Amino acid sequence: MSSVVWVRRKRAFGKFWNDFRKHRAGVSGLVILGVAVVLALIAPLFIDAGVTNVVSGTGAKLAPPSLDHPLGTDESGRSVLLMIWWGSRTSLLIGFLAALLSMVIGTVLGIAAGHFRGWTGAVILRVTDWFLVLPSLVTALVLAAILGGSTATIIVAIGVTSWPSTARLIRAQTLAVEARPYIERSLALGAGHWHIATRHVLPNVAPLLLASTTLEVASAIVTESTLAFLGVSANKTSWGTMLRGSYDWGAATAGAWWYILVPGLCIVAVVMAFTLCGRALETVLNPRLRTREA
Amino acid sequence: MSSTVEELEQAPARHGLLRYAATKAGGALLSIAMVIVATFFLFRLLPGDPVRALAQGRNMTPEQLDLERARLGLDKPVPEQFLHFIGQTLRLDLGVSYEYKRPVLDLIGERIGSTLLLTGTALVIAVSLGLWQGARAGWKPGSRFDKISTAISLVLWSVPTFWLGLLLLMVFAAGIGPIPGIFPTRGSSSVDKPDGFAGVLDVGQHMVLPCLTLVAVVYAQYLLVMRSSVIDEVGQDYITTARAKGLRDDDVRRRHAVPNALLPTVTLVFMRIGFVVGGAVTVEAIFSWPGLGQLFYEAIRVPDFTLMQGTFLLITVSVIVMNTLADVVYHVLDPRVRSA
Amino acid sequence: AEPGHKKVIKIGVTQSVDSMNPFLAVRLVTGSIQRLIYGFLTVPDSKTLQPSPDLAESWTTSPDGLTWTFKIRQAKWSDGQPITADDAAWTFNKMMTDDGAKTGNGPAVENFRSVSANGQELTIKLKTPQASMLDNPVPIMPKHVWEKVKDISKYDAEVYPTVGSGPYVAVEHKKDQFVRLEANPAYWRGRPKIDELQVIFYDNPAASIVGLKKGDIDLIGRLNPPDFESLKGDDNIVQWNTQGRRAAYLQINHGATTSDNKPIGDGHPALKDPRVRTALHYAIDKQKLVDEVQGGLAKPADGSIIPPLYKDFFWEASGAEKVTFDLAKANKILDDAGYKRGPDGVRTMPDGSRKLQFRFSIHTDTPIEDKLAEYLTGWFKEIGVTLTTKRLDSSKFTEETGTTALFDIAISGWSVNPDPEEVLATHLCSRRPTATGEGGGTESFYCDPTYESLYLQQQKELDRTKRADVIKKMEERLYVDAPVIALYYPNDLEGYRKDRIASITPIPEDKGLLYGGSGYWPFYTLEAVSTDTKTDGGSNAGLIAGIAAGVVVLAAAGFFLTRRRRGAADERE
Amino acid sequence: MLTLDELSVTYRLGAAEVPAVRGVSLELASGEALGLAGESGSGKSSVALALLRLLPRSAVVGGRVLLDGEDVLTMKWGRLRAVRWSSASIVFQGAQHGLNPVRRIGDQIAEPLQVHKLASGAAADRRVRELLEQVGLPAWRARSYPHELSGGQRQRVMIAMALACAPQLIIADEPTTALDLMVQAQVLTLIRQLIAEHGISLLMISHDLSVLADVCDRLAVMYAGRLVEIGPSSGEFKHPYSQALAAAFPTVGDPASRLAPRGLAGDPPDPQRLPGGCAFRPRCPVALEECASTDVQLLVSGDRAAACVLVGE
Amino acid sequence: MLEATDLQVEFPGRGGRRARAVDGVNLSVGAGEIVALVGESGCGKTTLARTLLGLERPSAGRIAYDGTPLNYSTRSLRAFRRQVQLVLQDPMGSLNPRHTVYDAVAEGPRIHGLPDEESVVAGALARAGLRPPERFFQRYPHELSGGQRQRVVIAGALALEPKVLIADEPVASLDASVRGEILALLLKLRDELGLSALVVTHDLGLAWNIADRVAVMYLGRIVESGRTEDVLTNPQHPYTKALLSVLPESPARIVLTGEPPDPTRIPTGCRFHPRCQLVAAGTGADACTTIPLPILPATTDTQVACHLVPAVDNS
Ligand SMILES: Nc1ncnc2c1ncn2[C@@H]1O[C@H](COP(=O)(O)OP(=O)(O)OP(=O)(O)O)[C@@H](O)[C@H]1O
Ligand SMILES: Nc1ncnc2c1ncn2[C@@H]1O[C@H](COP(=O)(O)OP(=O)(O)OP(=O)(O)O)[C@@H](O)[C@H]1O
Ligand SMILES: [Mg+2]
Ligand SMILES: [Mg+2]
Repeated sequence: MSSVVWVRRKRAFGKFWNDFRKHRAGVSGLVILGVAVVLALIAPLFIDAGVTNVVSGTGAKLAPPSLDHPLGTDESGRSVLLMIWWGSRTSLLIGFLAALLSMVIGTVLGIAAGHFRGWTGAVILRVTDWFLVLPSLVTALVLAAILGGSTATIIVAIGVTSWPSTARLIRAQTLAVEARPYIERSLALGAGHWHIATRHVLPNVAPLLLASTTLEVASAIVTESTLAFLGVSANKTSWGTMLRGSYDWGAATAGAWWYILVPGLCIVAVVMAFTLCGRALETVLNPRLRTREA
Repeated sequence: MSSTVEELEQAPARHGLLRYAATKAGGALLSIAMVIVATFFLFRLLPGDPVRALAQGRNMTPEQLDLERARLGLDKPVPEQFLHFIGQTLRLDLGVSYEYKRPVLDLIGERIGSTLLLTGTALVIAVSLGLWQGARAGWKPGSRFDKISTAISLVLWSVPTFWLGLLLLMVFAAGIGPIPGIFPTRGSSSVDKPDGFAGVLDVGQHMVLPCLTLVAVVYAQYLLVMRSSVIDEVGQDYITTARAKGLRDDDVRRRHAVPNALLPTVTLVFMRIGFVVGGAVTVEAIFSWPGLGQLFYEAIRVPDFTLMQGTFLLITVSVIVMNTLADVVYHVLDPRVRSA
Repeated sequence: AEPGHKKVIKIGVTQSVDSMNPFLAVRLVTGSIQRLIYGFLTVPDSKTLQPSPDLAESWTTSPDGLTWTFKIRQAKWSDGQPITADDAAWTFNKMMTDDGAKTGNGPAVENFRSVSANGQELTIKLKTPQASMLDNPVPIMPKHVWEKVKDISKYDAEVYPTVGSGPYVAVEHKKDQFVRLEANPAYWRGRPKIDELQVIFYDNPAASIVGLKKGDIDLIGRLNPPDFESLKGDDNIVQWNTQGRRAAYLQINHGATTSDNKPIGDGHPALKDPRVRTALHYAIDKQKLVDEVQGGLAKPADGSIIPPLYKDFFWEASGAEKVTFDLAKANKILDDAGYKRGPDGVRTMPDGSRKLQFRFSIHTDTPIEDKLAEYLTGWFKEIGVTLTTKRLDSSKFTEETGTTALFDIAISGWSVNPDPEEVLATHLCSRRPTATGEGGGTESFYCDPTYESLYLQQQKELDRTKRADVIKKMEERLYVDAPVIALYYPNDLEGYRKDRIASITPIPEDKGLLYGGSGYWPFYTLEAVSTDTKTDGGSNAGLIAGIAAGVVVLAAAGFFLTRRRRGAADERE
Repeated sequence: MLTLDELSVTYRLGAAEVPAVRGVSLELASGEALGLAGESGSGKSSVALALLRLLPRSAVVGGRVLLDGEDVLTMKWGRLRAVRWSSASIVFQGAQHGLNPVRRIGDQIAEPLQVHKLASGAAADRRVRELLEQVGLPAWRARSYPHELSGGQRQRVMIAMALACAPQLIIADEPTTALDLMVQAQVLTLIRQLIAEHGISLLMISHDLSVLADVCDRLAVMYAGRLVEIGPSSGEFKHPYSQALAAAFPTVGDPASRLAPRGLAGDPPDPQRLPGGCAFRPRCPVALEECASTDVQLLVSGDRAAACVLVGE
Repeated sequence: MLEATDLQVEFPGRGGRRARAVDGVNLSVGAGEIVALVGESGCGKTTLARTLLGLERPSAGRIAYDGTPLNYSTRSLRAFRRQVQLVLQDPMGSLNPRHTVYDAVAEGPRIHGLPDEESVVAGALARAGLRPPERFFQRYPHELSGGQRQRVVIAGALALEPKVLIADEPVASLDASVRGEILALLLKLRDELGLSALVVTHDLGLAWNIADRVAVMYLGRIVESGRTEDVLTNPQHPYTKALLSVLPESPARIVLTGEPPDPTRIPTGCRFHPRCQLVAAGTGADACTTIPLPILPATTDTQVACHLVPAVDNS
């Protein structure tokens, strides 16, 4: 029977993929994303952190793109291309981990707030709402400034300030799911809190969660770059710190457009890829949107 | 039924709004209280000795440092400092800036105007443009207008504010190639700002780029939100009814779809104000706009303990207040919840 | 000058004014502006940088060096009131008696016993002799205006025009935006040649460069190398590159102690050994640092903490003492001292207890320091020393490297005034933190009897040449003992528009500084190109163009949309 | 007055096509009430929406819809807008959704008057009051919002709205579904009374044959996008599907149905996967072999016509 | 089997008023008996059904199963729910769209830790008329027709081998042609397994189709109950009369005016009097507006709560 299950899963995935494939933008986002992630993962096979070492810069300072340095060099003669490549690891790592953190907090609190109707839910909701209205960038800025800007603290700062919208979404979904008659049926069958939360609510919010996490990664990457730009991040090379570098080293006034444009465009491309993917996932996976489209 | 019955039925509704507003206000007060408490402890976590940081490498004797510490009330035990802080905050006294040696409230007061001008203008433009375009896009999803709008907003949404600001500065203030740098490089007005209308123009000219930056990023969100909100309405039966009545397509959209779609957006519009404020920090830094964001950023860089605390408090509290207002406004606007 | 043909010069700065009250202000930019508004007792000579008369026409010292008498110049405040010794006495006494007034320049009156005035004669009695008396940084304030202020510590001094005795009067200050100064017609040296000086604040350094290139501003100082480089090739701009006031050095935790000689902090024991410090010194290629980190815009430091700008006081190593980049020698020193390399190539303490693994504390958000760290790491690796970089935000940095001594090696530096006493004092025993771990202001936790006695000697020595000799000995001591290792002296980098500024005199006149210099000379002697008019025409043209473009775009969009609408109306719903 | 000629509606769902209505022809005389029955998904609403070209863009409509001799499907948009509501108006199924939740019902009733320039200002107000009273609601209700009304009241408002422009034809798409028994009776009474008074033609759609039989003169039954039977509301059904549908609603007190619920075996057809031949064949209790191949058209037998081979015999 | 005594359920309503959705109900379902609970929308049918299952706590009164009163501890509730099961109106909604048919039916056995899950599931599906059961195991709800879904829901309930089935509008959302099949299934289960059932409906035809007894509810109270034939062919209570009269076939309609009443404001006296056609026609008695009626006992005999109906001889 398990093989049947497997075939079923495969078919379900096939159907999902068929739906997803129809979103051309989503697919192109996925492709960009896939390329970015794969490149980031295989980077250590080709280069190491050495490319971000100022001493090892081989080119001239702020040299325009050439055969040796296809995307030009930075203020220390390091190849912008290689730094972008290596820096993608930090940017993506921060994006993913911050989104993961925010998703975990958001999911747990969101489900709890939706599931427990009494004061537990009310208190969680209050706290969520409170966090929700905190201007998140400003709060992240303060947190990063206070905790010091290591990669871990940046992740925490972003994660801790961005979960409320996830929690809100999950709570709304939880409420929607719990209003469905099958919850009533499950209760009538004798189900408890844990059963309802894990068997019914979680699987039903999971797809949306996936979509919203994808969007969350996008905004985490942007936030990281903003924090880096505002100088609270003492990070290893990331796209944000590269932009900060280009700013500090006067790339703009020196006409080193490659140094400003490339990291920025990378951010835009990857963030957009995540966004497109997330939106496509949302339309494919969100039953409400799906029926609208039908 | 007679009209007395109607009054009977409406009385509790009005009562309901008041009660709702009161509940919301209570909630907001609670939130503000939480912010105040959280702020205090958050800033006590700051590494380093604020007084030493203040000295900024200038040489100070231990006596001087003690003096300074006493002046800032940092020599007292934490609970006492806490009580003092609460009392002070409740008296709307945000303390004295370490760096500027002036009451934080004064410093904020001097800069809040320019921030309001910038963010207010940006918000008005972003909201009106975003909502208008979102409504049109959502009305005919898949149309060319929709595709272009969505594409633009997705790109803008993905662009880091500061980067966009820098690019705009480099292109339109510095000038590149054939593009003349017609916009100023800094500030909210010229040093020799003329009086009268010319002065208004001067400020306007200074505002173009920072405003554009803020608008670009924020409006995309409004557009997307409004778009999906309108798409939600398009399938509704009352829209079909309106069309069946013989209304023109535009009228159906304007009179039926948009007013309904606007309701859920109200809350989101306000919710995003926090985002505008966040964006203002970077935009003000890039365009040297003399506002709160810049003050806050400076406070973080110094770091100026009280100033950071005060601006953070103010920003947060104002966002909370705005959100509460939004809730109440929503309540007034939507007849369904109004009398519920 | 006729209205509309005012000669205006605009200076760009990247720091905003913290307070217009000189008793409170601490920022550099504010100090520069005060220099233009208020008179001081003395001013560095524009050629030699030696103290020369400013508000004090002349002065005498008692033989024990404890009583100074200044003769205050017969001049007028900008509001027409006469300047008397009473103004100066009031200023100093205020600072001595009112804690609130100490914020800005408190330490300058620390050594004062009493200050009194008699007509134009000002008498200052000191607690101990002080050779640097003539470099007093306190602006003299008009008593008749300021004595009305109730609480100095809360006074923002935003009253215009200011009453001062310098070449300019502040007439307007917009917070975080600009300060507008007008020529002071009553200035005792005579009215400056331009009518108005604007100090314009940029939060974004890149924008200030753009501003200079565009002509929004006419002069900008304190540039960093890349921005300076980017001015190259602009025919209208003069790149001003001269010796600077600053020395950049490493601070080495050579066994930090408190002022009661108790060890403090967690410095690496190997650094207590002067041979290790010297070896490190040999392992630094200063020229390479200058080229790579400073873009060639600095001078490698073959001396100590006083830069060559101050010719009188600068000391340069020579002969056997002179340390030049030599990794072999560094290795040899360490080998000889018994620090053997382990299997991983890293040396250990002679007793084998610890590896030579040092932390290098730098600030967050400073690419120059990052880069420096990478180079040092590279070279130190060659001599079997591991260096790991530790980035700290500024308050934490100040605490760890100045009070708690939780560091091994840290980046450091100091901008030196014409009188070097302040920087010399940062290496005194007394500057170490107290037993309770407070206060101080040490830059090295240094406490060396030789250095101490030399310091006392130069303090009393009123003869400039003799004093300079003593000071050079102190520098030599620092060089050899190496509690700090000077790396280089960054150049002063500035830029100005020659189509706007006809002439400007640096200080010192020979290869000196403009904005970054001491005293008001550059901005007093400044001359504007005479074809000056208000630049409004240009910017208005831009505005009009912009508005026109906007209108065209809107009209086009509107036309397009209405057409579409009309078209769509009868087509399909 | 209304003639449907081979009306077809096909929804495009990406690559797939959903033939929701497959060639429906019928006529509705002036002043007549016609009931259209059929179970969910049989295409009833699609027919109703096609009459005024209100279908979503994904729908392809074929055939002709003649309203007073004019083909609605080929009309200019301007003309169509003029026809909408003034010649034919619609009462939708879900009254809670057919009204704009944020506008006062008075405004909504007056809206068609203004759009068709029939009345404005005070005149429109007067007309709104009049209409509300006609459907048995107090005039002050004009100032209420939809949510302040009960389901039955909202349905009355929808009816008042439909009457606003005094159309010759009212299409009522399941006007009583989701309403309570008693409220349903109230609304039906109102509809009956109004068409009798105003001589309006009525096309009423429902899945409940008994309700239709009660109000309408003639009944049409749809199955899988086709008309399978049309005839006077009184009398026996000929088509086995119509018969089964009728049997599904037992008469209380009829001993035959006591403790003997009756229904059809099998599932309603999926319009995307219709069997060949007679679409009803898989569920038909009396199917013949030939049903698998012949796609039976309406066969007239007396005053009724049914699409079943058995009818011809 | 299942018996409710003086049951009362309250909800916090608007403006602090409490809505008494169920306001004193005595009802029993005997072994192998099908009882229909009819009444118009909002009269409290669903609330009563939910309360009988222990999904809602009554504010007064009690529920007993086989004579033992219902205990609201988690354990005993769970045990109780093996005996009494629920079938809801909307089969699509009652099935988690992400669970296969197998998962849906196995959910109960899993919660209760029943052994031999697969055969239980197969058996339940077969009994609910989905044969062969294996063919349906891996299907998702959206791949089933409405009738099949409702059968799956019933199978899910049957998997726990309950004694009582509470069905809340079991066919209301099904196509007309399919409802007969489901009702037939309920009858068959009663006959084969001796299952008792409480069927909640507003459809009198349905009651006539399958119920042994009918209870007519109005505003939280049962106003008339008794054998189906008695109640539906010879209604006593004016409300029941009106309900039956608006059925399309009936000759003379009594259309009640006004809206379904509001459980937050229960009228004094007979709760039906504001809409009662007899009172409106002036044939009511003073008692109708002033004297509250007693709660009908849980007997199986025909009984009516009306001041104007002479008490039926209960002997
Ligand atoms: N917008 C649409 N897009 C695609 N298919 C549709 C659309 N609207 C209806 N359909 C399909 O067309 C068929 C007929 O639908 P229609 O709404 O006309 O049925 P109906 O008889 O009114 O049903 P009900 O009784 O449920 O209202 C159904 O199979 C339905 O799924
Ligand atoms: N959870 C709840 N909170 C508050 N009020 C409720 C709740 N559930 C039901 N009610 C109220 O109790 C009354 C009875 O509701 P119930 O759902 O039992 O009626 P019903 O007879 O099942 O109606 P329907 O036929 O419409 O399903 C209604 O007035 C309803 O508004
Ligand atoms: Mg329909
Ligand atoms: Mg119910």
